Amino acid sequence: MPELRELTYAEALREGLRQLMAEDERVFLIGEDIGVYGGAFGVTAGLLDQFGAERVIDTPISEAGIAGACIGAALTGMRPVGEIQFMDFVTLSMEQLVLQAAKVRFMFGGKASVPMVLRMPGGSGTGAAAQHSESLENWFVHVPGLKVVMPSTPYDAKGLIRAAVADNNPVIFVEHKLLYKTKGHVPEAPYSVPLSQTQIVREGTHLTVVATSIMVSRALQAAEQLADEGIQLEVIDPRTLKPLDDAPIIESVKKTGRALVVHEAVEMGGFGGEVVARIAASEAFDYLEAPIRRLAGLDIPIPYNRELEYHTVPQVESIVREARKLVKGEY
Amino acid sequence: MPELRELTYAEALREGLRQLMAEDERVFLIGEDIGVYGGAFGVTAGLLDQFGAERVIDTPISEAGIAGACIGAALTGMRPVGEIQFMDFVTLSMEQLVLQAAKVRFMFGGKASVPMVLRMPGGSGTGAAAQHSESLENWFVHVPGLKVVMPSTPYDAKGLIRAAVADNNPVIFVEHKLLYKTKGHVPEAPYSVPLSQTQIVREGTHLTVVATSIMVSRALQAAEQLADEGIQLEVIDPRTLKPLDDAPIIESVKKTGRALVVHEAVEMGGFGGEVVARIAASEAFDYLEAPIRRLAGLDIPIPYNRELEYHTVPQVESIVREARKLVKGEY
Amino acid sequence: MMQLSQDLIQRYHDVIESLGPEALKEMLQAMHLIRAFEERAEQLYMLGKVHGTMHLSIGQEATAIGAANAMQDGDYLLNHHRGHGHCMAWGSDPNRMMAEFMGRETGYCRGRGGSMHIADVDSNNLGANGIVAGGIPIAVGVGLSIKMRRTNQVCLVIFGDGAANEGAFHEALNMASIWALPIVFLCENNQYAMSMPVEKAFNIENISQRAAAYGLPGITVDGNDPLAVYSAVSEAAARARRGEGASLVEAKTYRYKGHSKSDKQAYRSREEVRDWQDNRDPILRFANLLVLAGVITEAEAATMRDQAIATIDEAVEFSENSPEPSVADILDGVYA
Amino acid sequence: MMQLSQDLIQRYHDVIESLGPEALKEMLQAMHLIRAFEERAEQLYMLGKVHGTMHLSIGQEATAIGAANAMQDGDYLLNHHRGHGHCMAWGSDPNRMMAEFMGRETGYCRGRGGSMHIADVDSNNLGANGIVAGGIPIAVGVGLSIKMRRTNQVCLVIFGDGAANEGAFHEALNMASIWALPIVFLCENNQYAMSMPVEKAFNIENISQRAAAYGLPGITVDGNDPLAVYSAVSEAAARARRGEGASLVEAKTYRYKGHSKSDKQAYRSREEVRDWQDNRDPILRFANLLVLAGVITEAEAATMRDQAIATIDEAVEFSENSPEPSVADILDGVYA
Ligand SMILES: Cc1ncc(C[n+]2csc(CCOP(=O)(O)OP(=O)(O)O)c2C)c(N)n1
Ligand SMILES: Cc1ncc(C[n+]2csc(CCOP(=O)(O)OP(=O)(O)O)c2C)c(N)n1
Ligand SMILES: [Mg+2]
Ligand SMILES: [Mg+2]
Repeated sequence: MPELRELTYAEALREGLRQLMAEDERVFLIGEDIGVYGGAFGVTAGLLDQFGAERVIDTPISEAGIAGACIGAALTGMRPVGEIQFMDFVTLSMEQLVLQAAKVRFMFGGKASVPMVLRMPGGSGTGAAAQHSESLENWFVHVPGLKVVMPSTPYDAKGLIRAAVADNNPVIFVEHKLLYKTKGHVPEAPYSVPLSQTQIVREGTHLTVVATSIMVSRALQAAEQLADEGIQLEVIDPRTLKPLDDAPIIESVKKTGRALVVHEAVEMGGFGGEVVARIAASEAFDYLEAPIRRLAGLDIPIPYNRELEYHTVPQVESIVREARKLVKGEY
Repeated sequence: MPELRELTYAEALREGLRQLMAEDERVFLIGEDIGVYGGAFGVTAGLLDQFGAERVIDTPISEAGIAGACIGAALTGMRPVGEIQFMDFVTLSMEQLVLQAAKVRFMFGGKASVPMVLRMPGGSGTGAAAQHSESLENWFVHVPGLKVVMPSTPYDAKGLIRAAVADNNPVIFVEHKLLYKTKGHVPEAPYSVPLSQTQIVREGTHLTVVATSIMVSRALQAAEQLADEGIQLEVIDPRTLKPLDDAPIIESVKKTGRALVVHEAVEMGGFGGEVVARIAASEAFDYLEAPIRRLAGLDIPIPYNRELEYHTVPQVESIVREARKLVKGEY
Repeated sequence: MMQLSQDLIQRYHDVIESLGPEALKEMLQAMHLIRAFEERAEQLYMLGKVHGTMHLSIGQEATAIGAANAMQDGDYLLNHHRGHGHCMAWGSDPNRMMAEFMGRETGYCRGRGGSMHIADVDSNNLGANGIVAGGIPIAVGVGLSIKMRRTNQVCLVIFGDGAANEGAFHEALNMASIWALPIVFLCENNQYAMSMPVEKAFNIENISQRAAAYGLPGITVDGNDPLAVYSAVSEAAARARRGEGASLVEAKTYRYKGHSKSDKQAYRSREEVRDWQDNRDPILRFANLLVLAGVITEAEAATMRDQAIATIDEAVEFSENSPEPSVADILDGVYA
Repeated sequence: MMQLSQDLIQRYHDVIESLGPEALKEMLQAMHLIRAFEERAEQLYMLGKVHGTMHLSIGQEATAIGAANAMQDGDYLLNHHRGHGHCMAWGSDPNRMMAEFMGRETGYCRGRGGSMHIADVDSNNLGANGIVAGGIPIAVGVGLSIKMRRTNQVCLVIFGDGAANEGAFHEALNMASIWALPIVFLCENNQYAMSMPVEKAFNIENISQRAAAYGLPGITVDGNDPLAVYSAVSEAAARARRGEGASLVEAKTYRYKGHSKSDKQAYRSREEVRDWQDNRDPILRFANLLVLAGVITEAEAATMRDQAIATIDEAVEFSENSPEPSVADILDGVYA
């Protein structure tokens, strides 16, 4: 068997962007320090050299302006890919994204479209503290007109960025700082991973674990550990949070009778509630053998101290613990 | 029996604010057009005359500035009550509210406090269309460090504004445009309705309906109608969404075996998911006789056309319909 | 009729010559049409035939007309909540505008947008905006796109005095400047942002002074004079088309009506309003000018208002005969 | 040692006189302390003893020291991500700063905040800020509160050149101006916002020119000269204390190190950095000045660095002997 080509998540994104830009002149990048600096996490490194300053645009520190620039360009025939340096800073772009990008099409009676992608890294784990570690994806899930994508692997990162850029709607593309250096198989030829296609990452029979972003690999590690105990987790990665393809989740819970939703974002008011509510309202309800549980970020800002930071969000151990409890009925 | 004194929701808020300002020099109001104009919905009418321009501060159209002004004043000994003219515009204040107000205390090791209240009217029903009808409360529910209050009656409005101003944390105080003119009993003497105290508004045995803001009165009307059919709804108003007092909800579901969560905000990613998840994870799970359902806003921006607008969010009829289905097992 | 000095006419000589009589007449006619539209809109509102709110630009017609006429086919427009005049001046069909105002399926936005969101993407009118300053950052993207597509277009973005205190104004003007984008920022200073007078919201004389903070040219003109607005916007657009970048034009004008439906106007005196109406009305002044300059006769001037009203009568009829959107289609048009 | 003309000394005569030798010596000593702190911070980072990131202000010590010394007891400070120097100049305890940097329970923020969030509320240091321009609107509230409480305080808010392009800057300066708030806005222009040079981010010569857009006074000074910064901030603070409102001071300086831990600095040349280090170093220059002015001897100057390093050694020892926060307390301090 030939060896599979591996790339990091950051490289996979870069390759995806490079291919898109080479194919389509309408695609351009805009954000803070994405040019000569290559982006705070290096995703756009080298693209300035290849495509020039007109297509890899460094901006002043003006996050509302960046969002607006994407919207205006998208409305007039371009396909912008914006970058918000840390997801936290998108708090400064909310008006443009939520009241403009998301609504323009509907408000104009379906007569305009805003084909833009806004990339942003979320998540904790780098000691960047409370203002550089947000996981705000559920805000966007709550906004009609937006799509929300959250790749968990290099393969999906490359395939989803392509699908996101091809989509004619504003897509919030949430990356994770800790994933950038993770490696995985990535084919060189361009490919799309369709939006709104939930993936069963691991099959199992005892408990359905719905996990997003960095939590997918942690859930898989937890599944490995629990397999030794004879507990088989089915791990599901929605990949696109909005619109959500919930059928595979419902089917899975019908099979396992148990569900645990795992994400890094704060539990209260988070995406986990949406998944739980979909399950609890569905025909899977009749198959439930245990309460549906969430395992997610504590209701505190992300602390600086490494040990506190670690304990603020789900880790492999805590997933193992929660999953075991659910399967064994020890709740 | 003496006749009960009635005020509108807007008057109740005004009376609450007036009493607070008269008692405590540290309390002041700041926002757009709150002075001579009296606020877009008239809540602050007359307060400029009584307290002067230094304590009823009209601002330029600068929503980030308004939030910042509240934070800085709160950090240095004042008790600001800010107004965001329509909840939609708080999209421009998110950085200050989420990355500053909510986190400052924690980031500083618990050594600062931000006793501020930010009032804002949400909701549709006035034909104001997509950019003036948002219901974004769940965004704030998702943010550690904030409290979120959402009164549904004049009585609660007056009592909760007092508790919110007395609280030493940043409180997002969500009003509803359609409630401003609704009337109810409001005692003249100052009183507090404690934060985080869920209220059972109507007792019933067949179905627990958790409703917020304008949906409380719609749920009560639905309950009246269904009572004629022999269906008894238990209607619960959390009043404070964060921190959420969920015990009465869980208890109620243990009694009724069924739950429906009703809010105006878009269903997907909304507060309903949180409530469902709390129920589905709790000991009430074992008592459930039916799937837990949500009835909430459609996943579309609020349309301008009156008829479309009406059908975008739950109404009495749709609550009746959903509740009946759940009780009768017709889902 | 008001008096107008020969002197003033002299000053306008060039621009009158360059526009020519037909265009001038059309401009006046269009100003009447805007006013007739909005007077009818107010009436319909009073009669309970529309729901929601509206922001009338009665008294500000000169800015809309002067600016739109300075732009070329293919240029882009972004405007704001007080935008009926801007849309109409851009050439929007009164029928479809009125239908939108009345929430009908035949409206520009199929009744989904209403007064604050009228857009006509086919004519590059990218829409009114319910959010103060909401369109300003979008203009940056339009400007970038024009540059990248190497067309010869210009983007006109119109906003109020109040909008100039939003952070978005700042970010956008700076970006437009450093990238030399083809944008005309037009600030329609009507003296108030809702109840906030410019004197209280700004500690400077003219909002156009802010241009210097970004290294942009800024100019303040009489916003009640369509030719002054036309000249300033033409120059700014020409500069943009030459690749020299953005400009900030401030047009000082005045709104006669309340901010929106429910404004008691306690923040200003009746005398102040009357003074503007009586002494600086843009329609009267412009009609006067055209008569004195021999472009139209007094008799012609006298019929224009009626003509406008007739057009609006038709628009109302069209709208009232138009269907409401169907609830069955409620989910339409959210996603492309 | 660099040469410094008698001429320049003459220019400083007044300010040197007014500060007096003790204060001047302390200022120089404090500059050494800031540098020693940050050099050690970098080392600790390299050794893997700290987690997260940090933003070093090495090369910018004069701005911090000049500004802090111009303020009075009871005044407020808000600063930014590159804030070690500002905090230290404000009088923060190096032990507790270092403990915070190292994430210990004895740190100013009990290890919850880290490098970007050091605050000392007891001394009215309302904190560094991880968000560019995040502290600027907060200053408006502090200013309002001072006015309402009728104290004689002033709020100093420090931010970078990059922050001046955020919308928050715009909204806040305008509010401060129209309400005549007692605020000194100090823009520490170190030539870059991460990789973005000011020449590309601004189309104006000096950021202080922006003050005029709000009707505020604006001045640009040499940010590598603590006395120039001291003078400008003193004047601005005095104006604020007299009730005349806010000012914008721009201090031009330069950062020697990368933006944060992982900066390859491809956006500037080594020569450029070396030029600033060799010819405009704020510590060398100030030491030189004080020697030439007879305030300290060369021998004294020579020991100051060692003294600073000794203090920092102690701070590291203090921190390393301090406990980590306990996971049992993880939920503490979110709500009051
Ligand atoms: C971000 C935002 N803040 C507040 C409002 C409410 N509002 C609508 S129009 C308006 C006044 C706008 O003033 P100006 O920009 O001068 O325009 P004008 O109404 O005078 O034409 C206000 C406060 C809004 N729509 N958007
Ligand atoms: C709102 C926001 N956008 C972006 C960043 C990322 N970031 C941190 S510091 C910085 C550069 C700041 O430049 P400047 O204001 O000049 O301060 P300096 O770092 O030069 O001291 C950037 C882009 C941030 N922290 N906050
Ligand atoms: Mg105005
Ligand atoms: Mg800088």
